[in-house]
Amino acid sequence: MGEQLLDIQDLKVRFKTDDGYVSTVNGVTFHMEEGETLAIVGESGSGKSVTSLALMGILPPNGEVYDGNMTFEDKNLREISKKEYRKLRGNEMSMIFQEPMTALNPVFTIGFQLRESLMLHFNLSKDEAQKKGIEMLDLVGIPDSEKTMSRFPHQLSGGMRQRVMIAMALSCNPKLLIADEPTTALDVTIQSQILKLMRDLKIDSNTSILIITHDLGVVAEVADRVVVMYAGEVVEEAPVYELFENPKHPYTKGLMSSMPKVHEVVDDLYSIEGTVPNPSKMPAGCKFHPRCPLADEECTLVHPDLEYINESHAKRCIKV
Amino acid sequence: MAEINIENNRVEEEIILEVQNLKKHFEISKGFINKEVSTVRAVDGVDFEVFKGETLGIVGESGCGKSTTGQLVLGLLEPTEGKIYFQDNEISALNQKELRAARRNLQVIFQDPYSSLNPRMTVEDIIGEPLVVHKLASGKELRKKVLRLMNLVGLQEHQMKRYPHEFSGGQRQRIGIARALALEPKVIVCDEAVSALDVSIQAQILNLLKKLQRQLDLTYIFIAHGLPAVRHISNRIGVMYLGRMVELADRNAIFEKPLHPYTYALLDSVPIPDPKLRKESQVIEGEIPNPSNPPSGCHFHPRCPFANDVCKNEVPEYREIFDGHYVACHYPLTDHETQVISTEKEKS
Amino acid sequence: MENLTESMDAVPERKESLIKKMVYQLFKSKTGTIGLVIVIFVSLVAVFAPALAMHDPAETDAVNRLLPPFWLDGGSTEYLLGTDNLGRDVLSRIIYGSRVSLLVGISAVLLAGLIGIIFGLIAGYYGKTWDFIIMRTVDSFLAIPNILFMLIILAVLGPSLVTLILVLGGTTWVVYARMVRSETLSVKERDYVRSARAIGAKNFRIIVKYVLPNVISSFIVIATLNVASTIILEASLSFLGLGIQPPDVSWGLMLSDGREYIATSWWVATFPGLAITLTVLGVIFLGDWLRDVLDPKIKD
Amino acid sequence: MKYFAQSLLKTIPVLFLITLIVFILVRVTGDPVSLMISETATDEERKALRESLGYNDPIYIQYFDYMGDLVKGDFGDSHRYETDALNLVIERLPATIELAIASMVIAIIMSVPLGILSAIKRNSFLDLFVTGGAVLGKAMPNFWLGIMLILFLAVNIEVFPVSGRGTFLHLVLPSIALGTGIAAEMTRLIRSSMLEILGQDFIRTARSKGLREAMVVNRHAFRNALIPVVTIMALQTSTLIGGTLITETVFAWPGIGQLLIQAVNLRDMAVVQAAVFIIAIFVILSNLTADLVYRLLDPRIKYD
Amino acid sequence: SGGESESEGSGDPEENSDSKRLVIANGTDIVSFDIHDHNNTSTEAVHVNMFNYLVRNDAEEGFVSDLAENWENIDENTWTFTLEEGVTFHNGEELTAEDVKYTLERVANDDTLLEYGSYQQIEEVEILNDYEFNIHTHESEPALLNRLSRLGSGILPKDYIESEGWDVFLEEPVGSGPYKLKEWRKDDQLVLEPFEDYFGEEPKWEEVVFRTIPEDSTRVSEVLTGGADIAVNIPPTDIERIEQEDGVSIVTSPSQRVMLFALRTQGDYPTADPKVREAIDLAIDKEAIVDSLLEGYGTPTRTRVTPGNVGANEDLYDTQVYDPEKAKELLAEAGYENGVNITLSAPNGRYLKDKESVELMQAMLEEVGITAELEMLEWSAFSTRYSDKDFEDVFFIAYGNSMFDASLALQRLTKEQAAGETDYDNPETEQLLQDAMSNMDPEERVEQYQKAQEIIAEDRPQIYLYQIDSIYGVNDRVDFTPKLSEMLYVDEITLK
Ligand SMILES: Nc1ncnc2c1ncn2[C@@H]1O[C@H](COP(=O)(O)OP(=O)(O)OP(=O)(O)O)[C@@H](O)[C@H]1O
Ligand SMILES: Nc1ncnc2c1ncn2[C@@H]1O[C@H](COP(=O)(O)OP(=O)(O)OP(=O)(O)O)[C@@H](O)[C@H]1O
Ligand SMILES: [Mg+2]
Ligand SMILES: [Mg+2]
Ligand code: NI
Repeated sequence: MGEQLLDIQDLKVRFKTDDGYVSTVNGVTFHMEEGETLAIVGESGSGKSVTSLALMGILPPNGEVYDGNMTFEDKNLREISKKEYRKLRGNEMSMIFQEPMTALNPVFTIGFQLRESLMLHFNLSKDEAQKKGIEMLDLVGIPDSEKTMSRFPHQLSGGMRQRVMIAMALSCNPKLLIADEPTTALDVTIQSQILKLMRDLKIDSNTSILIITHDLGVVAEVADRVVVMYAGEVVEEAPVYELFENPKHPYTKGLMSSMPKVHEVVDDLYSIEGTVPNPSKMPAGCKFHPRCPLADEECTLVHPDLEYINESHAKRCIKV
Repeated sequence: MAEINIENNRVEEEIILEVQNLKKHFEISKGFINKEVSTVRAVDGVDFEVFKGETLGIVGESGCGKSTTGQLVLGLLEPTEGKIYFQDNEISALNQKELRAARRNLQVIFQDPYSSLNPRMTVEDIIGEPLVVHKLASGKELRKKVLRLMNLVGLQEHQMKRYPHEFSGGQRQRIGIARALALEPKVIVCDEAVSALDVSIQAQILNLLKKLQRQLDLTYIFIAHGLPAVRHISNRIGVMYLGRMVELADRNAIFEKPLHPYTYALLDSVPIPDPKLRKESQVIEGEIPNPSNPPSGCHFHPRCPFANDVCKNEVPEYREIFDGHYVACHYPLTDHETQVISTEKEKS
Repeated sequence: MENLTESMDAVPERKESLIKKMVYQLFKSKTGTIGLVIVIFVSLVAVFAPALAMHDPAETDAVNRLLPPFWLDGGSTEYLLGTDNLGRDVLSRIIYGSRVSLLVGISAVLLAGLIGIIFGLIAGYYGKTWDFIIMRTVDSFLAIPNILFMLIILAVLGPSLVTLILVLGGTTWVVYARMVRSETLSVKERDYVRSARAIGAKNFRIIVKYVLPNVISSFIVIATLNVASTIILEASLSFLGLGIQPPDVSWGLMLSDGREYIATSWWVATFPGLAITLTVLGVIFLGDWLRDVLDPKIKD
Repeated sequence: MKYFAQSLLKTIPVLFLITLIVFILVRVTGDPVSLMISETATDEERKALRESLGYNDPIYIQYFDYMGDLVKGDFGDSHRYETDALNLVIERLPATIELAIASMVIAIIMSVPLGILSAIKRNSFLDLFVTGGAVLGKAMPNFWLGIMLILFLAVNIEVFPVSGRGTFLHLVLPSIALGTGIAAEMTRLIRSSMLEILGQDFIRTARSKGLREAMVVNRHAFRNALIPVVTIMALQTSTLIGGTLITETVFAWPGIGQLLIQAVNLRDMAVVQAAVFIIAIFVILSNLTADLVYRLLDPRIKYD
Repeated sequence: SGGESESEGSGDPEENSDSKRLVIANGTDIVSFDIHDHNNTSTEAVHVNMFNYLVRNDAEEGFVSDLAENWENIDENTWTFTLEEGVTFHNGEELTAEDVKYTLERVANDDTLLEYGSYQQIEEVEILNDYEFNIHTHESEPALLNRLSRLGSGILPKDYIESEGWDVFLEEPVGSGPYKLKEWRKDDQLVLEPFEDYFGEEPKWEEVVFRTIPEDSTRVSEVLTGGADIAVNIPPTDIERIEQEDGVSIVTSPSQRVMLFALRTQGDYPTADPKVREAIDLAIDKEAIVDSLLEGYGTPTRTRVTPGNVGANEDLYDTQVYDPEKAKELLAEAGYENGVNITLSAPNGRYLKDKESVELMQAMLEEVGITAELEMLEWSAFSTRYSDKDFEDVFFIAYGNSMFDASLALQRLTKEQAAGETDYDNPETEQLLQDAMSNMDPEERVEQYQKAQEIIAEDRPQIYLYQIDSIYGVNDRVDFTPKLSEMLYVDEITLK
């Protein structure tokens, strides 16, 4: 793997709500290298999307990063100007979203939306952008790319739209591609098409990919390294083989064993009891302790730090 | 490949529900003057039977007609053609009143725990509603029964007066299950009952469903697109493609020896949560065609690696190839071919 | 893994009832509080008008005509907000006017709502021919501006309080019918309605227990706002001479009568105008707040 | 275009119902004979006049007669002007349409920027100010606003003419008076529509491309936000035309509104019927147009 | 206001002071050009500039010639007239006795015309030659000249109408007056231009515009800004505003309009008791109403025949009976010690301050123990009830008098016409009225009418309240003296 591309240290994000500030990301730390695929897994609401939005600098108006550092290449993302940030977005780093149905603007053609960022970041003329757009569509395997340029999003199927999103995200050769649950809304056969596409792209263009998902299958399929999040924190980080072989954190373990396996039948699945805590009522101490089989008194008092058990494997638990 | 747990999957074969040549076509009229009607063949000739006490899983990609089949079975939709027998009564022949009575035995749990509960009713009212509608209980009696149901699915007494929005997704799904159980039905259709839940909660609900089945001798029709979950809970599995049942067999047979190329592709597409088994899988090309304009012959032929002209022109017959293993394919995968593909997978 | 009951410990502590939620939301929303305070204030004024008013609203005083409010030259504390062209006390008339204005606004909306909800539910739930007949009727009513409707009907029946309410209600129901129908169409497709059918509930029960309660909140919001519109509409009818007739008094009537004095004795029309504005403001704020309270998606 | 034809077809029962509603309304209104005849006329003379006007027939016969004429495009004669009622109405139509369109334009000019601003500056002082202004605009009956506008802008500072129809300047005050209420409604609508759209995924996509915020708002959000606004705007046509009844009186604007009020007052039924019918057609047409615009704005809806 | 070419509207009232364009703001548009089929004073006020009467009734000078050079009453039922020669219509045709015959016989015979009632007395117009004719009446008709000098007395062009038809005439009216129609945009403005071949004095204005501005305050604003030279019907409230503005002023004149109550004198209405009727009269302080609501622009009266009319009883004018104490006593005498309820019907929005007046009077009645339940009716509803004679105890109405003669004013109290309305039946009054109706001796006739008025003032089938003044806002650049008849002879309006 290559140079360090991204470094996130102790990122904290909060939202201003009617009840005051609610902190939903509470110290997320990870880094990425060039050409690497990093997966973030975790349950719904654990702060995966918010982390990625914070990284892109497009948090909703009521959200703000209030602590921590984000360094992209050599730029401190918390200090650069809005304009500089805008130049990064869609250019150096770009993003695709979970819902291909809603992530495209329904009133503009695919072509318009594809051309937009090309014309913006590369100062291309409309014709040049059009050409480049068609190229991109070919690249992501859309048949009839020329015609597709003049279609509207609703005229395409979900898988097609997701390809368009990918084409759009890749059109400016970004160094970092963030994919927030890119396949969750898709059928399995289509999902495997898209995952294959992403794998191929990585090989072809050496783009770093940050993939966010809650499906461990997807993680196993594409990731080099994995970050596991729970309740706004990173609870474990490890290379993919190591994580699946030797999960440390009880949550990771629970997650692994509560997934029904295709090729294995058990009578009862393991299940993590309870539910994810509400961000405005986080438990004290270790946030996982109410659901943790190993938890004892200490866990309710001490909030564990993320500690490295070897150079690439970290966990946030005092019991293992 | 992991061990296969071959246990007694086949249950005592008493047919509780039978579906014959079931069809449901939705007419979408477009014009007003020139009535131009396009027909969505949501369910297009499906046959299967359900045995008492088993779980029949139905899988297939979005829009293939799984939910429609479920609703037809429940009598919530009128079939366009075909017959449904529940304990030897033909459901579609029942009048409104009889149908309402028959529903005591047929219940449903929906996918979306958010939209399947009336936001304006308390948990107590929701769970008690079936009993009230059928005048089975009232007053204290009702309360007691509701409480029992709540305990059965793991809800607590103090939650009785709450509204659905005050619960998490998993808890809501439990409420839905309790409501379905209230009438002590024989058959429950679970339409994507766990698809919307978080990974860790999904396991809780699957376990609960299994437990209840054992306790109450229930029969499930379990509709889902998540294959692992289906395998976990089903005894037999049917695979649907574009309104038709393409394969139906014992779950192990489906997973170990799929006969239909689509079933194979479907299984092959499921990402395996084990990086060591990372595969250079054979991605099947193409998207699911539009059900209002399905391909001729075998619906799967445009995406099928083995298709030829016969597939293009002739609709394959749905037949029983082995004992209890049905398939609709002109060229079902022989052991040899399955072998070929499997070895490829093993190699990678 | 049989310890299902224990696994439910993480039940979020939530508000117990709608009332608590209302109060809670109320204190969260400043405008909601303002709105509620205004509406309650105006309602109290209306209810206790006889006790609050210093004068009989119809009592004329030829000597003290067009007296300005007390803080201006020539004003008198006897008539705090001045007097009108017949020497009647503006404040007392505003106080009494609140009764008619609110009565007309609220009853007309209730009437229209009742008709609209019934027809909207029928059209939306049963569809087909019902839908066609009802919706074409709605379209026809919508194509005729309602003030025109009222103009014609009131010209015939003569404008009394009751006819005014009947006419306002009888012509504005279409708005609710339309809204209720479209809401019904979407609610009808929800899974909870399907499951109600699955448990064998009859149509009537489904409409009353499942569809109606889920449609009613949008209705309440729109209805609240329409109370405001109705108060204003009554003023417009007064302008056309078809509003409330003396000796009854409403804000609309005062505003319309007072328009002749805008240039010379501004207070005659300005204060009832302010009363309308204030009430409308309160009602709109209240409506926005109700929208939040009644929306089950907005949690506390 | 089939869709359009279909909508047009749907309006046939609507128009039919409208004639029925208006007919019933107008006929229950009592007969205009006493207003048409000299005060000293005898009972026999009245009877004869009634007879000759056909008011003695059963009501359904009257309706059939009326429909029969109507199909031929004959709404009957105005008894006030003693000329064809439909012509009278059509003569006035341009004035009213002019006023209605100008008011709509004013409403749009006022509401679009304000609505957008208060949405993107949500909960700011500006937002509060705009919302307050919108409430005020809604709370002001338009006759009142009209009179105030005349007092301040025509009498006190003499910028605009007081009343009447003629030059462009004549149009300004009445259309402000009429447009403000609509603008208030629309401002709130655009605000909430914008707020909803700004929370959509594709806005996030647009931002993630590095577009300037102005571009995100004006290009990506506004176009989508307009879609619901257009429909509501069309529904407002009816309110707008209703408003002309009053505005035209205040500003001595010679449109259908004034004609109608007089026709109602004089029980000039033929004119009332013709005017209501024409207004209804106008409202229906504008709704159809809105539908068309809606379809243009929203490619998701197919034409066929 | 007006057409595209003008630049007015934004100017001060003093500007464009010597323009030969006169703009008059009316409250209502003219009804029609069918001069016989309207009974609307403000319509006639416009018509008088386009059509000529045979004679004009000038309040001061009596009857003066217009089209008729001279006239004579030759016997009880016959009048002879001589026309001016060389009078032409706007279309160039000459006006002759044929036209007079056509015009008068039309309105005298067609009972569907609104003015039929006032002309039906004419039996025939007998043409002697082009310029001479006789008018025969059915019975002796002392007020014939009054009839011929009022609403609907204009002379129409026979040939034009007969060849073109009424439809064309209504669109393109032709008269013989000093001004002809240039343009009529309904409910907007009616523009007249001078008729060069006018037989009388040359028209003074290059253009005369009658604008229709229904809303009072708008009309006031127009005259304040110079958008109109003359605005009619100024609400009394605005008088001060206009007076204070430089360049505009208020001009007033008494009018023919008298506000009154009509009461049921028979049946089981409380008002059938003369004491109750008197109490009502005594309870109302007309002076106060005039002073407050009308800012003094009105005159209390006890008769409908006000000065300027033939047969006026000036003793009953500018006076009132007001005595609430006595009213109470009368009520007690009538057996209503604890008060009495009556229904008072009134039109709303028809007359100057009608609603306010009634509200005020209701309050006054309440003072003496008469509870009046108000029934305010929109005009057409009111007028339907009125012509159906369908009111309860009392209704409120204003009567004008276009004939300037007591006969029209008192006609409604003859037994025949009062039936069903006031049911007034006093044989003495009846006799006086019937006699006067056909009495060709002017002096005796006047005496009869005056006597009748005295009796009526005591009997109170109608309680006269006050006569209201016409109030005009006038730009100082013009000289305008309003007429009792409210006619707007534009050539009598001059530039200063
Ligand atoms: N605009 C917002 N205002 C307030 N809270 C927010 C906002 N956006 C997100 N949150 C909260 O932040 C938390 C984390 O949300 P996030 O979307 O990052 O979860 P996620 O891990 O992406 O879940 P999912 O798998 O469902 O996408 C959630 O509790 C959510 O409610
Ligand atoms: N009421 C309806 N009217 C018209 N078409 C319908 C209707 N209901 C379903 N369909 C169509 O029928 C087909 C089958 O739908 P169905 O909901 O049964 O699919 P499904 O297999 O349950 O898909 P999913 O996994 O997305 O739930 C789809 O193409 C759908 O669009
Ligand atoms: Mg997310
Ligand atoms: Mg489904
Ligand atoms: Ni002008």
